[in-house]
Amino acid sequence: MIAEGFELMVVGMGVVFSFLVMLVILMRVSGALLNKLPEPETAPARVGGNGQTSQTEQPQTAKVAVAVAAAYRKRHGA
Amino acid sequence: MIAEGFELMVVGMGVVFSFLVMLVILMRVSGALLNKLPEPETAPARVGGNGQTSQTEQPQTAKVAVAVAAAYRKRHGA
Amino acid sequence: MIAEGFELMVVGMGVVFSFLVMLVILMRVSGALLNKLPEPETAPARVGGNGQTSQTEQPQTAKVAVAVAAAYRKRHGA
Amino acid sequence: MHKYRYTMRMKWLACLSLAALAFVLMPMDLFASELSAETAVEEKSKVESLWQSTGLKGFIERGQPVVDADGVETPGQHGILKLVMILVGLLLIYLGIAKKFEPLLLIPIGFGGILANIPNAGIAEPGGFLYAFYSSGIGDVPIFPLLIFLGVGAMTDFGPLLANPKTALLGAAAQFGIFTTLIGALWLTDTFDSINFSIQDASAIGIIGGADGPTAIFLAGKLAPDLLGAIAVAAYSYMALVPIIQPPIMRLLTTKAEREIEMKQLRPVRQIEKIVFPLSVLLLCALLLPSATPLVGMLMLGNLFKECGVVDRLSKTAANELINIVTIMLGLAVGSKLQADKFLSTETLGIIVLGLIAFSIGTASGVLMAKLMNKLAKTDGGKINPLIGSAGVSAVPMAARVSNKVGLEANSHNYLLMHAMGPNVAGVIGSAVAAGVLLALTGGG
Amino acid sequence: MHKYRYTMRMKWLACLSLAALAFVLMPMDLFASELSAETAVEEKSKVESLWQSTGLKGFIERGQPVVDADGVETPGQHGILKLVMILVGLLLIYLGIAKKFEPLLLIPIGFGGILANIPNAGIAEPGGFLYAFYSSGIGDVPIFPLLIFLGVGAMTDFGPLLANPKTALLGAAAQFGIFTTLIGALWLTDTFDSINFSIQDASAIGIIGGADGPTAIFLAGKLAPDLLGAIAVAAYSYMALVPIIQPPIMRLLTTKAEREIEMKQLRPVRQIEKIVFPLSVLLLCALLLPSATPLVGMLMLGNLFKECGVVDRLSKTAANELINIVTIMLGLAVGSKLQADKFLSTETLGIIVLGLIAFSIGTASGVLMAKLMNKLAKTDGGKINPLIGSAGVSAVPMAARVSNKVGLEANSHNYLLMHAMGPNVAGVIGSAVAAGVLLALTGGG
Amino acid sequence: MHKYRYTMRMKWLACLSLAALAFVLMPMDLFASELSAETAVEEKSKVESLWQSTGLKGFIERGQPVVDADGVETPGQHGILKLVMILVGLLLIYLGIAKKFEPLLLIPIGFGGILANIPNAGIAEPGGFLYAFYSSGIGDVPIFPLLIFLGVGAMTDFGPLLANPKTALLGAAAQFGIFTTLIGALWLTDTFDSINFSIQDASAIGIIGGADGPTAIFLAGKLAPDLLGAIAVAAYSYMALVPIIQPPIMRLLTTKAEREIEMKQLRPVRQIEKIVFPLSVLLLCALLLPSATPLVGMLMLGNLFKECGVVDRLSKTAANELINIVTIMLGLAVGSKLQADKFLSTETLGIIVLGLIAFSIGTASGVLMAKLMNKLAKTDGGKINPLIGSAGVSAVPMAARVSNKVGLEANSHNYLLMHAMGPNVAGVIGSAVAAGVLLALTGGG
Ligand code: NA
Ligand code: NA
Ligand code: NA
Repeated sequence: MIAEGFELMVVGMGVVFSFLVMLVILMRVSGALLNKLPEPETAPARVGGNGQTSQTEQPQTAKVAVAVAAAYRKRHGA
Repeated sequence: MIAEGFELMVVGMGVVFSFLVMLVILMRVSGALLNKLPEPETAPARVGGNGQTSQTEQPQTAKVAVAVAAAYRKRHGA
Repeated sequence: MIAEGFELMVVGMGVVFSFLVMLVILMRVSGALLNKLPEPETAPARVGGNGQTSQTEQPQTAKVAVAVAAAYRKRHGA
Repeated sequence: MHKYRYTMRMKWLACLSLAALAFVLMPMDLFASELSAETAVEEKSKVESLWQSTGLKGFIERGQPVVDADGVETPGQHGILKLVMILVGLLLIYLGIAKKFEPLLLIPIGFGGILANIPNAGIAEPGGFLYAFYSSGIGDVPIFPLLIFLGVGAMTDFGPLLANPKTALLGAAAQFGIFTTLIGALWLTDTFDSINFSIQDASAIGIIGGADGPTAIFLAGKLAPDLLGAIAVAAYSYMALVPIIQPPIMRLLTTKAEREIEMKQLRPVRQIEKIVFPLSVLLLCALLLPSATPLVGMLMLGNLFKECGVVDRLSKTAANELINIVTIMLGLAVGSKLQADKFLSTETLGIIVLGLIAFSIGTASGVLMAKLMNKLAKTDGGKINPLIGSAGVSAVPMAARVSNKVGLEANSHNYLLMHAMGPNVAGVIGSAVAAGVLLALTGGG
Repeated sequence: MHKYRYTMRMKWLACLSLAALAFVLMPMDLFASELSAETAVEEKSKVESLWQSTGLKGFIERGQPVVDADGVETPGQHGILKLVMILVGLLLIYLGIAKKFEPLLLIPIGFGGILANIPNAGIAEPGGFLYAFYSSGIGDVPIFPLLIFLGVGAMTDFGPLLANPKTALLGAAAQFGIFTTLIGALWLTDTFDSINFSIQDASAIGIIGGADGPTAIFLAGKLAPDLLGAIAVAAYSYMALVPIIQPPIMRLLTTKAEREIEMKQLRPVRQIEKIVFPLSVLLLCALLLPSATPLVGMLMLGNLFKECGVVDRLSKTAANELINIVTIMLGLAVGSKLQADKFLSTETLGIIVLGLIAFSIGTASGVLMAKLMNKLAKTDGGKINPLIGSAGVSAVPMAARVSNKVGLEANSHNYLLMHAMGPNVAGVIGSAVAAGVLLALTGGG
Repeated sequence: MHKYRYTMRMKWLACLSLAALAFVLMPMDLFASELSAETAVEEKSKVESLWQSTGLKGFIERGQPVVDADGVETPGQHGILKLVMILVGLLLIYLGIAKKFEPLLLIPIGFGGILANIPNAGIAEPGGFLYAFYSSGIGDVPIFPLLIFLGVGAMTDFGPLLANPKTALLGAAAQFGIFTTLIGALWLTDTFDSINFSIQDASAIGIIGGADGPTAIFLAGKLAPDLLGAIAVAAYSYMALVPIIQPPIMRLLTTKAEREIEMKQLRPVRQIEKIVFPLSVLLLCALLLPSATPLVGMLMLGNLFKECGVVDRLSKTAANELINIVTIMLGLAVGSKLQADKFLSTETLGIIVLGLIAFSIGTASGVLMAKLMNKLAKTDGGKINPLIGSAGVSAVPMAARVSNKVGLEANSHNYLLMHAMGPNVAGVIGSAVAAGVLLALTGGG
């Protein structure tokens, strides 16, 4: 059974190394390609992390706020 | 089978309309009745939404605070 | 069946009382023993409750902060 | 003028409504004939089959007759009873919202009760989602009450009990209500032909006197699932009624002098005591009463999370999001047991009466035990105010607040709240232990 | 220079990669012979069996041929189709991230679709975890869509509908898209040999026109589980496309004068009305259409939590943590139905075309209903802007925002958002009712 | 004086305790005779049956003898072993609280271990709630470890790895500990009669060397459920002991000059790279090793949630409430596998020894790989500090902190933390891949 263990070791470490070597290549290639893209303008200050509000929501929240403000103006004016 | 589809459409739209028409009536009737109730005094500023603390808790929290305050006074006085 | 009910009452209340009497003894004994221990220095202000950050995290967070600070210094210096 | 316009609109809407109904009823003639001609077998038209499935029809007709093994046919239950149960559900929701009776539980239970009694929906039958909630969270394994207990443990401070351990005895005495009620349930069975409680049923009913919702649901789910709805509703209702039930009993059994007794300030309790406590309770329970260890264990695990200071993220989640999620599902699952055929029986009346007796006797026992302890006490300094005895029934923290309130009436400088928290939390342990005894002695058969 | 170093490194890595592969392939000779000598039976070597299990092999070969009851052998599906479905999954994720198309749903659905199509992994087969998510949350009992509805209810304000009840009729009219699409699906079945929709399938496809994700998943899970993936993807995609689909239809069917109609300020709505509303809707649904009560009931329970003001901790948990957790699991479970053999068929094309028609007809019906109501209105003051009719399809709150936006184009002081929220939330109830009708009439058989 | 009063009270309490016990024992005579007279069959009295069910009795007696298929009777396990396991549980809780050893896991595991070993409670047997947690979350489908991985993904920043991709090779090398330990386990089986590990057991033991809790639980749940308790305890314990195990090995294998190597500042990584990364890893895994896709997939889904920026509410829930809830349940479920009959065996000793070896070899391999890479590097600028090699074992973020700490000892201006995070997160992927290989090669049979 120890023979089988050695076989598992050889195949296993081979796969682990193959996988991570290919991952290294993938990271290098995609990094090189992606860094050729122009800098996005919409999210300049984004550093990563979860701290900010969803970007989807903001413009529409703004619109809602404008609509609500208008509604209030109208009611208090009338 | 298309005949059955038409039948489903007629019955289905009928039920959907009946349901929502009855809902309109229900809203009007209950709105008329409920707006005859006197304004509640306990929650005058309530606008809707989830932002406030549970009203159940407040008076009792106050009592607890009084009790804790008294306990502290006692200990530090003694 | 009412006889069985009385038996249940006698045994049940007996067990409940035994349990809580033993618990009283346990609390007194362990309280006496534990209060002989020296006061811990690391958590002097601990009163109970959930409000504070995990103590595990703090020193290591500090280390991380130092490392990050150093990294920034290095980048902006270079 | 406004009134006129309003009436016009109502008329318009009524017309529209009639038109819509006509729109529905129309195809009955158009298609029913056509289809029957086409298929030559008696096929119900869409409208006919839709009418068969409405709740309206379910409310005004009897259900299918039930034929038992001997071929005896019992007529089906009348649909109007389901409507009665829906009104009961609305009442529970009303009590929760308007009267603030345990709203976190009574609103989901009441809503679940409504859903469970909607005819032809089968929400509480196998395949329905309330049935799935019940069977996976209470029926098969009582995971919901145990997770609630985990959260309760993470919210409970056993400090007042640790500072004054002997008040635990009050939490023991107050469980007397459980066992007297058990006997009461058996007596009702012997006395009335229409009431038939087994020893398991009686045990589950008695636990209402423990004044602890999750414990009652845990035990009823194991011993008397058919009565679970009534037992849970009674337990939470009387817990909400503690400020009304307890004060008269407390005043009756104590003198003004006793109510005025001031108790000495509780000593501070160290963190290490609070950490050792949950583990001690668990081990004691493991030694004496393994059948109570699921309940006591989860309560103590939650408390250990809270007190140990190194797993605050688990403690906060157990006391907030997890308990909230489980409360919603538990309430709905309990509501699924408010089905008319189970709930509307003489037995439910018996449960409601017995539950009130259980709470009253528990309250009285706690107060009397406090008086007995005062009798036996050597010195005056160690005397306890018997008003904190009533807090031994559990119903945390309502019962402790009642002790405080009645105490303030007698002596406006006498804050008993913290002193009453000791027996109050001991009562939770006490009723879990009582549940364990009942399970060990009647659950095996 | 930098470039040179980079090339050097790439070469070095390539060498390493080859070495690693050699390291893997080496034992094929070393051990395979040894083992076969040892065991004398044909045992596959480790490397051989690993190769058999790779996705690469799965993508380039046909699956096992299927033999049916008559002994007729159908060749297995080609693995490349799984790769196509993985690309579809990536497309959904791309649309979610880059185009913000319902990202909360399309990202988990797309990711689940990728996982479900990985060869030899069996993640969406019995025993796999996506299968477990699907069967426990959608397939056996539709708990996930119901819990989503609970959260939606806890986030929805029915105030605009209560302030202007008649806009509910717009939410009814917009469901017309559901039923025309149903007929369309049946017509496709009659017309094309490669498309075979049963009446249940057609109903589930029609519900895409309801523009409500949980309702579509609920109904498809019950009536047409095999089509659930395509239906859910179509529903969420078109909901995201509402700002593109609706405006041309709205402009086509209305005159500039109609688009400029200003609506009068909504009256304030009292809390008691908001509390009574969810209970009224539930009772109405129980009376008329029990099959819709699971959906309508959970929506209304969430709303009752929100409005009653005494269970804020349940309301917040339902609208945040619980809905988030369930969204992740629901998305993955729906993704598990994007398996190549189910999804890549002419029927999916049909579903996508029909879904677009459903949205368009729903939009048009809503607008036309508004125009009809204006025709029937006695006074000018009660006139409604027909642009809010399109919001009746549901797709909350996107459709209401579209009404607002198109309205602002015509009259830059005309904020229709709050007025459009009335038909919008009525549309949610309307499509749940439509789902109930379809379930009642086609689900039993 | 105080002491005197204290002693008096203790006596009073002891009296009360005796009285209470008498109260319990009394009915043994009273009722036992009465009942046996009544029923004429040998019925155990309540007290007798309660005594039979106590934990005390369970701890001092042997369990039921086991009779196997051949009629050979093995004597039951002595109850005292359960008590030993309860002490083990307490030890784990002590290590969690006092020594801060992975308290989030070790406290629930230890508590679950106590619950699982309470005699006559059956909490970890079919019907018990720990059994339900285990079977529904780990045993049938490994949902708990996968959801933990989702949360881990939502908390992990792969930026340092993307900034310096070649450090991924360190995360590959450190998995060498897994496979040497596997061989070690097989060697123990060949050498000692009392140790019998199948090839599946050996694989599950080896994965301890992956230094990743969810991966170890995932694999052990599939390949060796009986050893799961010991494997999980070993994995989390050694992960907590990383600051003690690793530094001596790191110092032994490196020169002071090597430890002083300063690494150049990591380049900033753009968001688009961070979004593409999880999808790339998933696709690579789908191509090469489908059996690893559940683990790798959920890790990458969590990471995609975190990085894509449009589903923050899912990302936060996955990284907070969801992972907390699952951690509690996972810990208890793992604890249910600490039953005395499974845990107290020579095999557990073997697992503990092998786990330590696994960690040590993994650490050494990582450091040596870093040295090898330095040998092969063309320029000095690209040299890496071999201390970050040890971080390749995973144990995020403890191992990276250890690298940083040992580095600071050699060069007090050399902050390696961010550099070590690269191999550290690569190690998580590496051990998931290793688990996939082991599952693919030994799981099928
Ligand atoms: Na109690
Ligand atoms: Na709709
Ligand atoms: Na690892």
